[in-house]
Amino acid sequence: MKKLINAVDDVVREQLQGMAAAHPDLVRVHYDPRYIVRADAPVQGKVAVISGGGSGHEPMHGGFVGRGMLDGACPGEMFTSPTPDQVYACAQAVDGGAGVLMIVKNYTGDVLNFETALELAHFDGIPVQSVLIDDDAAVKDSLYTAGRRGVGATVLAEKIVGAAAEAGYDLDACANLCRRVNRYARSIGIALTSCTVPAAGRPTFELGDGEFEFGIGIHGEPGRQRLPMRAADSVTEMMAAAILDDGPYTRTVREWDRQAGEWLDVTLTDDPFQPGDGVIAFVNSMGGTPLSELYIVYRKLAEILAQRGIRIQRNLIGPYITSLEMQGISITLLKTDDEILRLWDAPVLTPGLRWGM
Amino acid sequence: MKKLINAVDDVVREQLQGMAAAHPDLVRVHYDPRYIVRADAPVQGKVAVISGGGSGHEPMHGGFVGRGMLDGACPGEMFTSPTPDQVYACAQAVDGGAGVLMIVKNYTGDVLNFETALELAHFDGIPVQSVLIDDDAAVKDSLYTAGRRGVGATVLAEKIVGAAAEAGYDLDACANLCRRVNRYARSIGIALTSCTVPAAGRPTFELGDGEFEFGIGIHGEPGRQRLPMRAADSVTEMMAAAILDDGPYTRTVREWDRQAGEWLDVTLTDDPFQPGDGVIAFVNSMGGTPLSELYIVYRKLAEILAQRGIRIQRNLIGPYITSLEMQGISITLLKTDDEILRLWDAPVLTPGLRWGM
Amino acid sequence: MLTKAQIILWLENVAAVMRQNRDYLTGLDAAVGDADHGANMDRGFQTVLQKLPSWDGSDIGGILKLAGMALMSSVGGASGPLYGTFFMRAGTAAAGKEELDDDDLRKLLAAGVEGIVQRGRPVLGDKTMYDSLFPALDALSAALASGADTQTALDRAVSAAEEGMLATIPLQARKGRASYLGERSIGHQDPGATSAYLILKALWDAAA
Amino acid sequence: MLTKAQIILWLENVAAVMRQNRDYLTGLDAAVGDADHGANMDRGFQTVLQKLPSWDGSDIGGILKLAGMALMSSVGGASGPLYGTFFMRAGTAAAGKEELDDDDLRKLLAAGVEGIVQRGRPVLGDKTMYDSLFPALDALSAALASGADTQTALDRAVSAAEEGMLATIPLQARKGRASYLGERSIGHQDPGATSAYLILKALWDAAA
Ligand SMILES: Nc1ncnc2c1ncn2[C@@H]1O[C@H](COP(=O)(O)OP(=O)(O)O)[C@@H](O)[C@H]1O
Ligand SMILES: Nc1ncnc2c1ncn2[C@@H]1O[C@H](COP(=O)(O)OP(=O)(O)O)[C@@H](O)[C@H]1O
Ligand SMILES: [Mg+2]
Ligand SMILES: [Mg+2]
Ligand SMILES: [Mg+2]
Ligand SMILES: [Mg+2]
Repeated sequence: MKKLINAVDDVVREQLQGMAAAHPDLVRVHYDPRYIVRADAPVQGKVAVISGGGSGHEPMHGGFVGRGMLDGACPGEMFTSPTPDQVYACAQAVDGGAGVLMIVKNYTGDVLNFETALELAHFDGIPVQSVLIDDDAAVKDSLYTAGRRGVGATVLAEKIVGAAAEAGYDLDACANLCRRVNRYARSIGIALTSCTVPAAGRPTFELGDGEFEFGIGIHGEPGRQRLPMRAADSVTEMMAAAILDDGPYTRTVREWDRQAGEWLDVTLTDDPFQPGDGVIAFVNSMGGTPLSELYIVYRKLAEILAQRGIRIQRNLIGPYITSLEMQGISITLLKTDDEILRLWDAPVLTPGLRWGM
Repeated sequence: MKKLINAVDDVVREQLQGMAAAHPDLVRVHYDPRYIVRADAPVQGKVAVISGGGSGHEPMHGGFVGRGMLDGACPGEMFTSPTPDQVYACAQAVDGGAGVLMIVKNYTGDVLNFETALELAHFDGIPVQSVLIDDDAAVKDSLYTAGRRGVGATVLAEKIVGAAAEAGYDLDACANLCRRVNRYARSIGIALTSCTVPAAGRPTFELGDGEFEFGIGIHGEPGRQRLPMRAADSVTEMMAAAILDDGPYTRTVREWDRQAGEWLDVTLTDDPFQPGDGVIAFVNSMGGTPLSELYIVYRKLAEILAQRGIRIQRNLIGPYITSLEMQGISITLLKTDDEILRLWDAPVLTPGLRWGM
Repeated sequence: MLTKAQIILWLENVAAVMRQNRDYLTGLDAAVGDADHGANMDRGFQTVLQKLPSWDGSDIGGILKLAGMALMSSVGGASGPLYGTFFMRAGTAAAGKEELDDDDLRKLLAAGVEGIVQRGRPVLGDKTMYDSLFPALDALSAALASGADTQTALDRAVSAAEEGMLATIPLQARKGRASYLGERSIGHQDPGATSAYLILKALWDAAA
Repeated sequence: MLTKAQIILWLENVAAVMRQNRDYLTGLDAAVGDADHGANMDRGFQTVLQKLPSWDGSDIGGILKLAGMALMSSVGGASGPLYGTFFMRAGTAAAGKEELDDDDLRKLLAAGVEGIVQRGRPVLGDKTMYDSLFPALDALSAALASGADTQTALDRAVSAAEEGMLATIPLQARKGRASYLGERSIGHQDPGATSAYLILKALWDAAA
């Protein structure tokens, strides 16, 4: 393993110290328990949006803390979801009286830890909601799996819902918008190489020179299938098909009933993409894939979407939700509407995403 | 070699097509010869700033075309400087009457091709100037080498001089400012892995698991020294020392005499950094190093600079001048003054760098 | 019969065992997950180990509850809340006890396993820690019902856990991260089922 | 004496040789540079090869000049302007010629090499293409002066170029990209000195 790190156990803390040193105008870092909040948190009267998850996906989530996006982020250990006390303390630190929305990626670890934190915050009198992001079309069913993983849509949801909170939406409106963004989004990821978790010291899996992994998540784990390597255009076609040919997706998730103070099982169905849809197209590097290759893929993706009668209205291209130094990419498509587009275009000022200010 | 590409010969063209598809509001791409210009080029009455060099350094340079930065960029083949006809055609396309400034990285290939292009443009009646960027402190002397390479300072110079041109500076003022930025900047780079040039098909060099290259350029070439791998803090100390303990640097460069229409040999000396200096600190990924490691390095760099009495006034952290998928980083320090800071903070809107709009 | 000292020894044993098996568990997790289960468990039980001396004044219930809270706030991942809940619920079931008779022990383990079921909703055969824990609890209850002593009952439980753990190998995962691999999860032993077996084995050691 | 057909054959030969040696030259450049010299030369001379038929109406000077311009606008890197200048200057020196006598040949090569010196300012021993070209030109001039025929003179030139090329191995580079390696450039043959040797050898072949 060759990395620019010091002791393996210090990796997460030291990168937070670097962030704190680099962006004191944007964020404040709390170390025990670990969380990152906007420099001006809590913002009185504004819904606070927080998220979190394992480290190793930088700039997500800490890099998205700032004006117009997240109020707080809770970084766990490398690829390990944060603990309830982190999330609970973060919620307390950002609540400005209008409540806290937790954006949670659908992994068993994230779900369980955030659920516990939400209960703690709720019984503390903080109005809380949580929304699960589960956009990974690589996972076919939810009956025989833990359900679709939360991947690229998380970045888009944090931007859009963050803008809504900044614009004064109340807690339920933010939660409903976030659910809609999740319902409108699907993703697929591939890997050309594994990554090395510092504590493990060697690559999580080995891939031959002539192979790639199709349908990976964001934790350096192997994907659904190992396939012979092919040209970029062909990989892009497979990925686009996995998203566009994906049928309705139905699953049961636990949603928090704020009035009753309990979890309810809710069954949701997402509809497939349709010709005529407008989308935000997000081509993401898993860390080690250079920008030039993302553009090669984007070029083909734009061609395919045009053929399918789907209009790209906005795009985001770069390393935003990564798996350390893994070579690979993910594609996320998010169906838009006027409200989503307006909130996407709204100013954002964070270490990892910035426009309009 | 495993890359998300199609035919090796199509890599550069296809990435340009992707850029054109992704950012039609910001840039226009011309394919034969290859260059990228601002969507609204030529901007009448404004000095046009152009640059260029081999491909493989994305987002540099094409990603820095847009408002407040470059008017044009000329991408060569992978790691190969562009040809004179590209640069000449680009200069013609962006000239809005106030002349064209060429920002040239000091590599024999870039220098020779840009020199020829400049002559062509000059004898065509376009007011032209060129400034060499040579900030790489890894190169010790200029007598026994081709002189210091142009590396990280290029990004900073393009931003700052681009802002000056946008603010109405004339050609000579832009050129003088660019020379000052270059004089104020020093860089150093290291690599943990090589990269693979698509046409070559295998890594340019092999590095053992326990080694790293110190003093690399940006073309995937081996560095000045191969050293046993060490902790991030120690690597950062070595890099900071290479910049801060570097003495005055003297070299002779060819500068264009616009009146006489000929090249003059000019001898320049850069002064070392001093306690009390304010700087822009730029921690750059060579492509494959994740953001988290950049923050670990930034953390230590901030500590070292504080000890040395040097104030970080701004920073830039991320992959901005890369070598394909190489794992490694570079550090650039640029001494500031009020004018440089003001121009740094000015709005910029390009595919690769954006703030204030 | 188990004393408070033995319960403390149990937790100390688990910490030692997780340290020893850190790379082993992480290796199992690399095959079907994200290569952190060993690091997670080690971090959690080192935290428990560090805090243990300060819980000296507490009874068995209190100690187990504090251990659960320590795991909850240091492990993270899926296993953190699950094992955290296990020990917290076990602690609640043993509230006020300075020593445990056989029925206390059974209730304590049953409450812990029930907590995992409520949080994670595992079903037998999902290829999770539950595949070790459920047969272990079942074997222990059966042994005690048939008049076996503590040590024998625990012995049966550990054997059942080991069998359950090995039985996860041919299974296709339906819960947790491994479920994303689909058929590719077949042929690998579940990391959580392995750590659960190690935890029970550490209890057997402490009881000896 | 060289005919226009032989000059055309020369350029065709170079194109074939660069294609054959593409990986070899790139390999040399990987060791001390940026692994593109083979790709650069191949791209350049394939462009020349493609355009050659359309230059049929030109004299030798015109053909060489057009070849230089084609290299200039297709090779890039350091070698592009240098070889581009070489052929453009050679063309200027041969302006109007439909065939070349020995002195024309010497002048043409001298003008080409002089162009490289003006652009790149190489000095003998800098470890560049000049280390092949200078001794080759010197040997050719000496041979012709001592009354040798074209083929013999070219033979001497090619031998001198080869020696010059091999002599770059122990040198520390002082020009171009290899100079950044400092002492680490020692022990490697210069890619440009190698392509220069190949170009001269292709001329010898065409003249045979
Ligand atoms: N829903 C669940 N119910 C019970 N156990 C589960 C569940 N999901 C995962 N597990 C257990 O957790 C283990 C993984 O733990 P760990 O690697 O620490 O967390 P993560 O999967 O978040 O990285 C699995 O091997 C499995 O035994
Ligand atoms: N200043 C110079 N004068 C003469 N030849 C040079 C000079 N600089 C470089 N060269 C030659 O150019 C060769 C490298 O060419 P190439 O690899 O195509 O370009 P680049 O170095 O830009 O990648 C070197 O091997 C050397 O022979
Ligand atoms: Mg994990
Ligand atoms: Mg080159
Ligand atoms: Mg795991
Ligand atoms: Mg080269």
